[in-house]
Amino acid sequence: MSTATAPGRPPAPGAHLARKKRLFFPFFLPAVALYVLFLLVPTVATVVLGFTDWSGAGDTPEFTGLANYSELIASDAFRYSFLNTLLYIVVGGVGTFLLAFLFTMVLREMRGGKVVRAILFFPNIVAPIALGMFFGIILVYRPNRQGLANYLLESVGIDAVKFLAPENITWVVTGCLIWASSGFYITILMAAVDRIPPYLYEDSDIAGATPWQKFRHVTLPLTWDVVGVAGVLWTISAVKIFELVFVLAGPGTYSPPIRSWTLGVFVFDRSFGDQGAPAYGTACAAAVVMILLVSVLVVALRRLMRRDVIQY
Amino acid sequence: MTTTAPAGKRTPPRKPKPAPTARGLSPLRALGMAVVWLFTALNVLVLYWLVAAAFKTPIEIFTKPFALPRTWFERGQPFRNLLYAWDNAGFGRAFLITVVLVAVASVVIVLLAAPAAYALTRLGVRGSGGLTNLFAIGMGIPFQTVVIPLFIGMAEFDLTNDLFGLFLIYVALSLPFTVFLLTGFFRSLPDELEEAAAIDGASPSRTFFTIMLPLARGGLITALILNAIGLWNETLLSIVFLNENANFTLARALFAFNSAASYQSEYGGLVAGVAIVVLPMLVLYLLLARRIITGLTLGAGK
Amino acid sequence: MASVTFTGTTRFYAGNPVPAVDGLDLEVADGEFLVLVGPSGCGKSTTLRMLAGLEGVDDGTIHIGDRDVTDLPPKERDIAMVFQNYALYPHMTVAENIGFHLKIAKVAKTDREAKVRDAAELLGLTDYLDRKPAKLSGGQRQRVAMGRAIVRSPQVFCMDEPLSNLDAKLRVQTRTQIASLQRRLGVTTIYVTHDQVEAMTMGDRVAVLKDGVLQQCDTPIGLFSKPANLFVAGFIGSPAMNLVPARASGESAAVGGVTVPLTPAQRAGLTGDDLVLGVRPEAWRVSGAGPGLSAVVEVVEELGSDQYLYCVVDGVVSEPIAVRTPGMSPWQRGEKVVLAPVAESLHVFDKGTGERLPD
Amino acid sequence: MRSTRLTALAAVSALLLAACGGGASGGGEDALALPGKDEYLAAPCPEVGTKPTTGGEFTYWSMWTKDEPQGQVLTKAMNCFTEKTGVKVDVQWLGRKLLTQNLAPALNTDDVPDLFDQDVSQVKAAIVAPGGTQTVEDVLDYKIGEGDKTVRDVLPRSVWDFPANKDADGKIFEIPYERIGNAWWFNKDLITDFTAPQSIDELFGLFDKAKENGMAAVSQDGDIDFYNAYFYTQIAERYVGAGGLEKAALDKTGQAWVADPNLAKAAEPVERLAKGGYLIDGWDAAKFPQVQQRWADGEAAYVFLGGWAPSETREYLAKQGGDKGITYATFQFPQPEGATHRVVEQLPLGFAVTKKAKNPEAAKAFIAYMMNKDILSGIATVADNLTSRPDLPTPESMTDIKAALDSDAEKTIFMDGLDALSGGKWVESVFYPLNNDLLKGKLTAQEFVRQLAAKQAEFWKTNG
Repeated sequence: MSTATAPGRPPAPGAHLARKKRLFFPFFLPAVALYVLFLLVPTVATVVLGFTDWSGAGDTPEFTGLANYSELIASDAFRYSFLNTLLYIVVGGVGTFLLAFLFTMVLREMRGGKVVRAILFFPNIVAPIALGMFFGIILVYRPNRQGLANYLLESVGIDAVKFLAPENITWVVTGCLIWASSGFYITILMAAVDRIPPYLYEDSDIAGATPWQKFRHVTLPLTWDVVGVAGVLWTISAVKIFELVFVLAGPGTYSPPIRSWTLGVFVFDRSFGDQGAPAYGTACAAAVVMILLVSVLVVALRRLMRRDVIQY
Repeated sequence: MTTTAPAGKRTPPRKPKPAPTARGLSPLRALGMAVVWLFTALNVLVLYWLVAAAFKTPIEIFTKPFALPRTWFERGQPFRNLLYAWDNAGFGRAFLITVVLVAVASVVIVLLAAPAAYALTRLGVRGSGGLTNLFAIGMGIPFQTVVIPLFIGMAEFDLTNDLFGLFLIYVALSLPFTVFLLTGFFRSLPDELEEAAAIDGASPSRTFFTIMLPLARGGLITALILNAIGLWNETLLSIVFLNENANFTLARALFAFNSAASYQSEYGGLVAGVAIVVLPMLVLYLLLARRIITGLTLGAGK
Repeated sequence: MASVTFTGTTRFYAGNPVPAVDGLDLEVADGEFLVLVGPSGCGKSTTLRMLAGLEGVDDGTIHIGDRDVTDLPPKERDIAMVFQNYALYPHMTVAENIGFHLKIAKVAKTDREAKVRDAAELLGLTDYLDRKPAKLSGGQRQRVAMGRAIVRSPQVFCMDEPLSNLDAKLRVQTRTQIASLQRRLGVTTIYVTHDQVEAMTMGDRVAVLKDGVLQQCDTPIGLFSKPANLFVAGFIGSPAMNLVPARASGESAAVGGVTVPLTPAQRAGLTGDDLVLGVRPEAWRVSGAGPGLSAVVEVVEELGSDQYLYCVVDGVVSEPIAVRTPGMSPWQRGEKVVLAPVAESLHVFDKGTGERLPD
Repeated sequence: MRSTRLTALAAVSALLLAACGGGASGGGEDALALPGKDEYLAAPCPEVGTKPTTGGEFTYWSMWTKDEPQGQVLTKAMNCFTEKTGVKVDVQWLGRKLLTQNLAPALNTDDVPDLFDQDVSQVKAAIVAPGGTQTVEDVLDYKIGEGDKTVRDVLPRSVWDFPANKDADGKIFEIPYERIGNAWWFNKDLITDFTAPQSIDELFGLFDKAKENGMAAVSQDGDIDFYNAYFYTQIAERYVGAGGLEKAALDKTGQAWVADPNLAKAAEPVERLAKGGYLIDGWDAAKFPQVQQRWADGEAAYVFLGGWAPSETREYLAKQGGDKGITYATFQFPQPEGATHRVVEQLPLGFAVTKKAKNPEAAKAFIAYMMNKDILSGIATVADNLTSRPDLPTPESMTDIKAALDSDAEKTIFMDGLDALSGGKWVESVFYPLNNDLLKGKLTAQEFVRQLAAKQAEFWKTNG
């Protein structure tokens, strides 16, 4: 096609690049158009709607300034939602990563490690709603007809636990979250660990490093960047936890008690959830809080995790 | 000095001795091993429970969680729970809808995301980095944030309670992750092939379709699979955007079935419903575990 | 300091019925520099890793001094290892890298710093102590790896091809540095390489391995002048020794019109009539005519100081015969020549067993 | 294969829809079914009184699922309606959350059903308040297919004419087809020497006796907030009368709760219930409906539930695969000491028509048809519940509740309609959390009302 150029010589790079650049818009526009239309514009709309009072159903939004936000601050439901979300992000995150770290120490040199990893990973491809229903059944407390969890506890002589009692539910959900998501983070971290040259571990063996020292001096510093990315991923996904809590903590038909709510449940409840007319304005305000929370956490995390880039 | 060992003198041990380093069990390692095995065993157990319970009566589910299912088999109705869920939760139709919706949406997502990712990484356009970050930010926006304006907006165009509307939303909301994932793949491709194609006189678009796309095949397939999994499990949007049973996706149907089945004490059916949603993913996973795992880690590691 | 003794040491790898190292018997004297050499897959690295404790030992024992270390973890063996890739920790500075083992061993900080400084000085790394490995040249990295080994003052150095990542010039330079450093420190050293030049130039003694079996262990001169078998004969020396099949008849052996006498001992050692004559390139006499193998010069390599001729001898050997002649000799490509071996430099091997026949 | 009862069970809806009246033979489930179910479903369709003049179709979003008894009755009604009028019904079985998950969002669109159903108080909060319905007062004058009888002729005024059933214009928005009352339930086979309690003390006497007999006294699905609320509201209503609780809840200062000492007094029996260990072990870690199932299994003596108790528990027992049944019996909360009001709670479930309905006429005609005795009786015979027509037969287990509902006592909506206040947010943030704590014994009666007062004042400040 580039007949103008002599054989054996590349076309002038400028010309080629310019032709390539002409592809940019046809290639980029469809995706970015959808992205802006369906994600950015609605996000802005949500921010705007957060300043209004609106119950939908033909009603028109009415500007109320910060009223929604002061309502949120005063609302117990919101307070629980916010604190629980924070709890799931922080405690669930710490638990998940501790577990993942513990696993990296062992899985690296374990036979059958790949199979184990695959098994641990599996819950991640199960719909959260199915997980929630499933946990709801296995965590049943019912003397003489216990769910699987209590059945196991009782069969080893431990008293059954009221997992689903409201005062326990946040911790149970945290546990379930850790169970369900640790496989994913184990996999990510293990992939990073696998990239660490084995001779570094051999050298630490010769130095006589304990597993903890190997983790502390080799694994952690060399996977730090991946840990950072994984932390961001965790934050992003933990902020929107919804189905698992909704189905696990409640009867499934109605919203669960507010004590177990997350921001995701709050937004859902206020917009499409429980009794009463929707409060789209309040829901949008809460959604804005979700964005703020995730932004603040991600920025903080990035700052906290900042280190020199490691070059091999 | 010379030693020539007679052949066959040595018989290999059943398994070679581990290095002395691996032998010492530190408390931490012991703990780690215990947790790993416990965790793994638990996962296997739970999976077994799920599959077994899908064939059990409620009494069996709760009183003999480990026993193999019996009652329904004895009564000649081994698939009773699955049939119940299939009929009463409309899983039959939902299954079909989900398969088609997920398949078409995943393909379209990749078809849109691949050129965009290519444009962002390999066309040398100034500002590409910033635009890539713009897409990356989209991954951090929770669905809950956009669902209300989206719903109102879609309603304007009569696209609520409509599978095409849901399809559009699925495609649009999956783009940030997919574009981001694919930029990683395209960035890792060598320049030489593209240059060689240019020297051979291929037009830039032709280079993209005949050289770069096939090269990025691994990434495209990964993106396809990951989107398929994500959309298969998607619940929130389908709750909001689908009202009629006739349109329900599997996860949506399961959500509706959950409350109905509890009112009706239909634990067998409930577990079977969960199984119907989970098992196809299990099969897919067994077939593609490696690809899924490497894909996810690639996506995350970038 | 201490000696190192392998006794019947054997290593298998999972799924492979052939041992990677088979009944190795080897003794390394205190302070000796021993080079393990052989083609890739011969088991030399495995041997070193068994000594370091990075591999299990399936059979036999390893002693360092009087201590049986066969089942000891690496840290209790008092060894240091230099890896092929140096195994420098990318996130640590040079000083941290060198001091890492001391830190793990809980050496007090001031003590540690002093030792690191000494080692850095010894290796000329003082100016680089705060750098990360990525900012160092290949030679500097190599020295950091050395520094990490010597700072521990171990009883034994294990070096696994430590020069293979350097360019040719630096390799020559560094190899003398390592050798002299070792002589200065006097630490027993086991050095693995696949490069026979390194082996010959550095080692007090060289052990040649093939397929997990020790072929010969001797001084460089011993290996060169009295290779124990055909493998060693072909492996040591460059260009390699020419191996010419011959047939014994009576008190001599004949090949292509050349007859060489056999000693009684050689005759006694023969298992059959077939033998192999080993002739180093410099042990040929080349002439235009006369008794010997008639050959055609196929390639002439002129090095200035030396000249190598590669000559085809039809019907006797399949490979061209390498011949070293003084530089600027008049031989031309395509020229017909006659090759005659120098009798006193001949190596005679039994063809059946491949073993060298006693002189 | 098809001869086993379980096949029948699996294919129950199919069988029933196909009207195979004689169908399955003597299995456990059928033994427990109310007599008359098969006959009802197999019966010929009655004539339609008011035929729609337009529309070949209308859309109905149902609060039931297809397989539930009510779903079966409604399916029969729709099939008959189609058979007699040719009007097709596009039905969506959406379940209890259809209002907020489906209907309320859909009201923003033009894609709305013509007809839907749910209890009056939820519909009012979620759909009527933002103006999503049209009045159905005209349906009162539709004929129902029994001669000249109209809807107004067969439904007593009290069933439809009450404040909670009025929209902004004061017109009614729902025609009830089912009435739900509530009561203490017990199994007559297990509690043989029963005498209805006349005081709170006697009620606890019953509980104590149950405990002595080795049963738990009261079963309670603690994860449903509004189930937990029944105890307090039932007792408090007797002190303050219908509408009294709503009035207290609407007090912006919250002081109403402490000003009237009766409101604290009403909490005392709940405190006693909590602290006396009368509630079944595990009630507070419940996953609905497992605790009511434990009552059905005979682990607890009593359960306080709405009129749906028999249909839900009977289905449970059938699905357990066992063949033991329950002889259902009920009694009302006894009048607490010093209480001056006689109050009965009711919850009408009915049909409403959306404002944007495209086929309102057909939908309304169907509502009227539903009131036909041969159709509506299914609510009693198949679904075990009270119909909105007093003249239809009553399931035996419901007779006491019906008597209470038909008595001249004050009537109020369940929980005095508290759950509709401020779109449900009041109960959610003020009442339910404190009431749950009361029922768990974490609060005394006094603390309960004091905290209610404080919390409520705070609530109305931001939700005014």
